Amino acid sequence: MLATNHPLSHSAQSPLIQLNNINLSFNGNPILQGINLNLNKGEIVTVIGPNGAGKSSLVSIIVGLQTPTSGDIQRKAKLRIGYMPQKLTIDPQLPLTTQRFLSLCGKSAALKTAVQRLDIECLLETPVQKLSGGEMQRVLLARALMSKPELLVLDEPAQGVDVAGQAELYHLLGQLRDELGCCVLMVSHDLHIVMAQTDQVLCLNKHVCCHGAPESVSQHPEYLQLFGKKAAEDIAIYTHNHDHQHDIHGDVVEPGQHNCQHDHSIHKH
Amino acid sequence: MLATNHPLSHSAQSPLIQLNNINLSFNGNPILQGINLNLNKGEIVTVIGPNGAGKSSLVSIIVGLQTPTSGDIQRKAKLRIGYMPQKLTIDPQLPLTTQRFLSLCGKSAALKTAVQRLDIECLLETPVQKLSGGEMQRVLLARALMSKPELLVLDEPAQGVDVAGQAELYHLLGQLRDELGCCVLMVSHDLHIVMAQTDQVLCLNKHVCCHGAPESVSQHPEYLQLFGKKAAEDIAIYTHNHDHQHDIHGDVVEPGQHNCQHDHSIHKH
Amino acid sequence: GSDKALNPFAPKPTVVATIKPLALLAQSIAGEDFTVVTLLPPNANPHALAMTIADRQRLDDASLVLWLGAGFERFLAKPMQQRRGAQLELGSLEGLNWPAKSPADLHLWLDPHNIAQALKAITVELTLIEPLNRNVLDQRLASALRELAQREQAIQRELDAFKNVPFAVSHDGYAHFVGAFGLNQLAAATRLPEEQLSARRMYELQKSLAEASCLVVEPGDHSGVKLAKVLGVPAVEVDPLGRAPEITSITTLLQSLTTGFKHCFNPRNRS
Amino acid sequence: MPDFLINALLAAFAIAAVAGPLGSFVVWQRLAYFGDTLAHGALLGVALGLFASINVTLAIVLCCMTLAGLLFLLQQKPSLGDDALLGLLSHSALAAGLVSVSLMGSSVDLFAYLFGDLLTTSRNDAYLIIAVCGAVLGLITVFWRKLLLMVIDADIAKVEGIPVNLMRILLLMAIAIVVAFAMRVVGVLLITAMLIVPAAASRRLTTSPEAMAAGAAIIGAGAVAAGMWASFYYNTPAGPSIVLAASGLFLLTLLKRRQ
Amino acid sequence: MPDFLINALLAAFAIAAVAGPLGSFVVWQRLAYFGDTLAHGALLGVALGLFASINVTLAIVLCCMTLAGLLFLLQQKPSLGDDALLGLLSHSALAAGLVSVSLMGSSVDLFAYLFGDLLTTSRNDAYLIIAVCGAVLGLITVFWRKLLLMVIDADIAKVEGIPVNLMRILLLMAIAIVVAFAMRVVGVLLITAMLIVPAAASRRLTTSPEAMAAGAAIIGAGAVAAGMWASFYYNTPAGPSIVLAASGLFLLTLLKRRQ
Ligand SMILES: Nc1ncnc2c1ncn2[C@@H]1O[C@H](COP(=O)(O)OP(=O)(O)OP(=O)(O)O)[C@@H](O)[C@H]1O
Ligand SMILES: Nc1ncnc2c1ncn2[C@@H]1O[C@H](COP(=O)(O)OP(=O)(O)OP(=O)(O)O)[C@@H](O)[C@H]1O
Ligand SMILES: [Mg+2]
Ligand SMILES: [Mg+2]
Ligand SMILES: [Zn+2]
Repeated sequence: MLATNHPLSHSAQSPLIQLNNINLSFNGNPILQGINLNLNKGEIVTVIGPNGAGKSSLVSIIVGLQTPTSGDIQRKAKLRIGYMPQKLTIDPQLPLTTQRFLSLCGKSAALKTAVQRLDIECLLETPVQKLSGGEMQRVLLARALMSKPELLVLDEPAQGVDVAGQAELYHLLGQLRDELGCCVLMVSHDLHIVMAQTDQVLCLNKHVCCHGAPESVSQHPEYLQLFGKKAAEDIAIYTHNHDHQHDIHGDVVEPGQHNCQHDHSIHKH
Repeated sequence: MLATNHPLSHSAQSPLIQLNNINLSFNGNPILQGINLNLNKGEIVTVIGPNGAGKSSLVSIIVGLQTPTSGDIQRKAKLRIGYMPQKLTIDPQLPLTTQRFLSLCGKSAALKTAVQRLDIECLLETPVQKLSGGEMQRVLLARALMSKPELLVLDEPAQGVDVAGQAELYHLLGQLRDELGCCVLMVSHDLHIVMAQTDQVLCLNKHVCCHGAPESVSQHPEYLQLFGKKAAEDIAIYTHNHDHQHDIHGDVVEPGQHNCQHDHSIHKH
Repeated sequence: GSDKALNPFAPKPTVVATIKPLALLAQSIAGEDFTVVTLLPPNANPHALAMTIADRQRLDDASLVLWLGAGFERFLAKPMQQRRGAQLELGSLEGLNWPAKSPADLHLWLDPHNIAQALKAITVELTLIEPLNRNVLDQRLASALRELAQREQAIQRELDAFKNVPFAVSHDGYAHFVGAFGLNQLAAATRLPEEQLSARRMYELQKSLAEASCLVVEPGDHSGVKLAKVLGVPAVEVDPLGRAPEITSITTLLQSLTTGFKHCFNPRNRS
Repeated sequence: MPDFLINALLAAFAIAAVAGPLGSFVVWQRLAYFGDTLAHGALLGVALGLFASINVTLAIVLCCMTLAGLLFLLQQKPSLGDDALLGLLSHSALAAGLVSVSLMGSSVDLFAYLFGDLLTTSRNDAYLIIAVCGAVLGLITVFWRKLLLMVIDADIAKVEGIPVNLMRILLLMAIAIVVAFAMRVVGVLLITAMLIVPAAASRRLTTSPEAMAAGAAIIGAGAVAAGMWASFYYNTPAGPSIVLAASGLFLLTLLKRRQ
Repeated sequence: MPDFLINALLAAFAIAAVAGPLGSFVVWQRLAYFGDTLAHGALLGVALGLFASINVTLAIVLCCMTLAGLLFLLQQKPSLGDDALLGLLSHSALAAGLVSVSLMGSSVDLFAYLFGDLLTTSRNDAYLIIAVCGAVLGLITVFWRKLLLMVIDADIAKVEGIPVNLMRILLLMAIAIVVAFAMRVVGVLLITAMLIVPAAASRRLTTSPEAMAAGAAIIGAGAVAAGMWASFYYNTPAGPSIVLAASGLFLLTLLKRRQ
């Protein structure tokens, strides 16, 4: 194992997926730099980070949609992945009810369970293209579940889901991990929930800022730089008290260059 | 004025937009029922409600994209509306940098201000289609600002925006209201911020459950039914303690029919 | 003016004929005194030709353009409208024979009478271009007409025996020949190669062609061959354009048509 | 019934049957232009076939499959829409065909190849069409689920282990083969129209992909019957009459208000 | 230079100039099929024009504008993609044209009307083309910003007070008119290809809509020059040579790796 000094690689069994020194760049712009990551059974791993940090790109690499510019990926043989992309647009010319959409990827028994779990019985007859933003997220999650994945990858699953739904969604992810013993990898901006429901947090900003259990991450200096001290303490955003230290966070872009990752310096106080 | 008994119609000046008894249905399914709403200068009005409640539909009606099935809308003459839709897909065949995209709708001075405000200088050369989810939201907001709108309408503006960005976004909306004296109407699922930053809250679930100042709304029985008692108290979602009262909230769909609005009964406890 | 400058190696005036039969007509009068050029490649479709710049230049350089009419060489309709130099549109000559059944058919070089008219008109035009050669041209005309008359009689004799043998054609390009020699054409499947058949027409064709000896098709007319197969009559290729290289005069072209039709009429001649 | 009518109906019904499902994919994947592109490619195929003196049908099939391959390759560069790519290929193929005909002083009227005629279908032609259509229909049925998942979202399908690229090329090749074979027998207009029009009509009536495909096949068959009847009754050309009948059926579906 | 060459170049450059911006919109709005549809519609126009004995050019223009209007109306029902709608219209128009010719027993070969030839352009034709192209170019320039906002997102544009439907119909009509007039003069192939191919090539080189439109016009003009030269040098037909030259330029842009 190359990444032996990696806090996420603590598990004894061989990991589902192992990323070694992954780099990705578009047209010479580095998007991801030197990422090492192991995903193990039964873990919930959350990727957090500012907009444009490369979270979706990392997810694409993990599920195999994007080829990294350099680096090495090892997947368990015949790994079953359930994937829920950040956004999905289905051609309106395809007549497709939610029921049929779901039934395409599994048996009717699995469908029934998933539908009940996510409480979407009443959407079954709706054309998928007509679902509202949050409804679509639920359906996509149901779909990802049906295939009984070993690795469930979700890119901002709670986006557009209503307050109550969010809580249940995260609750559900925890249940699933316990039942299926699968690994859940998700991207989220919702620090509250992340900290409460996650086993491992990966704080990303092109490179891996810090990773580990939520408690340890929330004490990490780079985390504090990215999200502000106060946020780390009470994770209450609206009382967020700005700490101007974070304007240059230890980013590994070309040194000397202004780092342009929206270090939330909008409100100049 | 028809809606005199309406708590939002308190302002002395004539409202920017006045909705009277708006109904909307698709193929006979009621989506919105009997909505009355006045929007006044200098107000921040937030629409909350579960997925599929018709929030986006209401916004479409207000900006004039959707014609209601019945009801009456009165707009101030020559009302300048800034609009930021829930999602936007731009044809990848259109070569368009963010700079050019913004410059299409205003003078370069306005552009400069908006760009600085939202801290998106470094995105100016990126093709708009390549922006990450949260970056796009910032750019769209900048765009909506540039036209110096009298009414700024945002459908889930914080969707996909990172933690720090969210706080600043709401902060910025408050500033704008003060500076431009415009009315801000937004849809949001983020009860924390909504309660902290909003003048008026409209809780929607096909019909208007309740409306008024955040404090009053958060005591309203229908609100409690929709979002749970605990949420109203500390607005902390992950500690949400389920109250099964909400399974039938006073919805005006055909009586006797099971109400299918995902009353977050996913985790059957 | 500039035409000569672009084409300094052509001391002789040129006659541009659109298709080979017209070139043969022109050649029999022009002899060595003119350069006769055929515009269309041997087998191009006159209905949908895309000209090259050289083609276009040849048109402009020509002392005389010989063509049939806008209904045949459609690509020439506009250039001929604008043309200031001499042109001879054979389709608009006076005193032509037109077949009763398809009065607009422009394959008019298949009728000896029309050939004679055309030869006379060509002689007039060429004389206008080279007045000094009047005598030579007149002599060539006279001998051409003589040869034509002889050939016409010979063909008449050859075809007499088959006057009543019924046959059909795939597309209506032989009407002038059929009319001139009194042949028994039952039907033409279509007026134009691109035209598609209706089920009714097909049904009628099948009934009326029951006793037809063959279906005459042009070389390369695959739809005609297929049609013959479906109708259950043999297809016989007859080439009204005289594409074969051994056809070097209008009389040999008429003779080859005769041979072709005899193949149709006489089952022993068919393989 | 006269033989020619039986042959024509056999061929037309076979085409309607396969054009239903195949055309549904054409509509979903926005490949409506593909038929025309293939027709133009056929022109080039004829020219090259004559040049290389190989069987013309073979040359057409090869050329159409090459076009399908080219489209697949160009689709990998996502900066252009499918319709623009197809337009590009279509016009380039047509221009190349015209130029090579002109350079070779070719001896065939290429346009004749494009205007096959349904009514001159021979029994052997009909059998050929039935065989090709049957084979393609079988292929589509076997891979239906995978094709559908690809249509819904290529990314998700890929993650779930579906060979998306293989499915895509399969679909393009299936269309290319059906069009190439059917074109010479029944004409370009009929085959390309049968791909689009019944599927478009069926879209408005159905709520599942399978129903849309089957509905398109049925509407296509209905159009064949109605068009043939009209061709007999009103003495109109058979192929265009069938196409008009299909368009008429589409217009009827516009009356349906819902959805 | 001979007169016919001057006329041809005048017409071709005018078409390249307007086809650049117009073609960019065609690519952005996924209307690549529209040119072919209009060509087929022209066939119907000729048939109806002969039937009603009105001027054929007028009949073609009217028919093309009707098709543009129909497309606009059908676009309002969003359940079908633009390409399928265009395919539907295209095939229906062609079939209707063929049937009406057959019913009228008309004596003209309609296809002839579709095969204009660049080299037969008269001076008056060239002036007509220049006038039409100039007018359309002017219109596009005047409404450029509004058209662009419509392309980016029709909803936002509508909210910001841009008459989206008007812009959409303006665009469709502009294309219809340019194609209808240019078609009879320079041929269908040339005008429809010039709309798509240079715009597609320009897309790969530029980073702003204006640059793409201007680049497309320049690439089109380059293709005209190169194609004419090739037509002279290799003795190939002029129209197809220009189209092939444009395709060649597109292939060159594929070499550019970035973006
Ligand atoms: N195909 C591409 N070409 C060029 N740049 C790209 C491409 N895809 C992504 N990027 C850039 O890479 C960066 C990371 O994008 P990514 O979508 O991974 O961010 P993210 O962390 O998911 O952000 P968000 O929280 O907003 O979803 C962004 O700056 C984006 O502009
Ligand atoms: N064009 C349409 N045809 C049929 N039903 C529709 C249409 N548009 C919306 N709906 C339905 O109307 C309901 C309300 O949709 P809307 O998008 O307004 O919800 P929302 O409150 O914005 O939800 P979310 O929070 O998920 O964005 C949904 O159930 C949706 O399925
Ligand atoms: Mg992302
Ligand atoms: Mg919404
Ligand atoms: Zn509950």
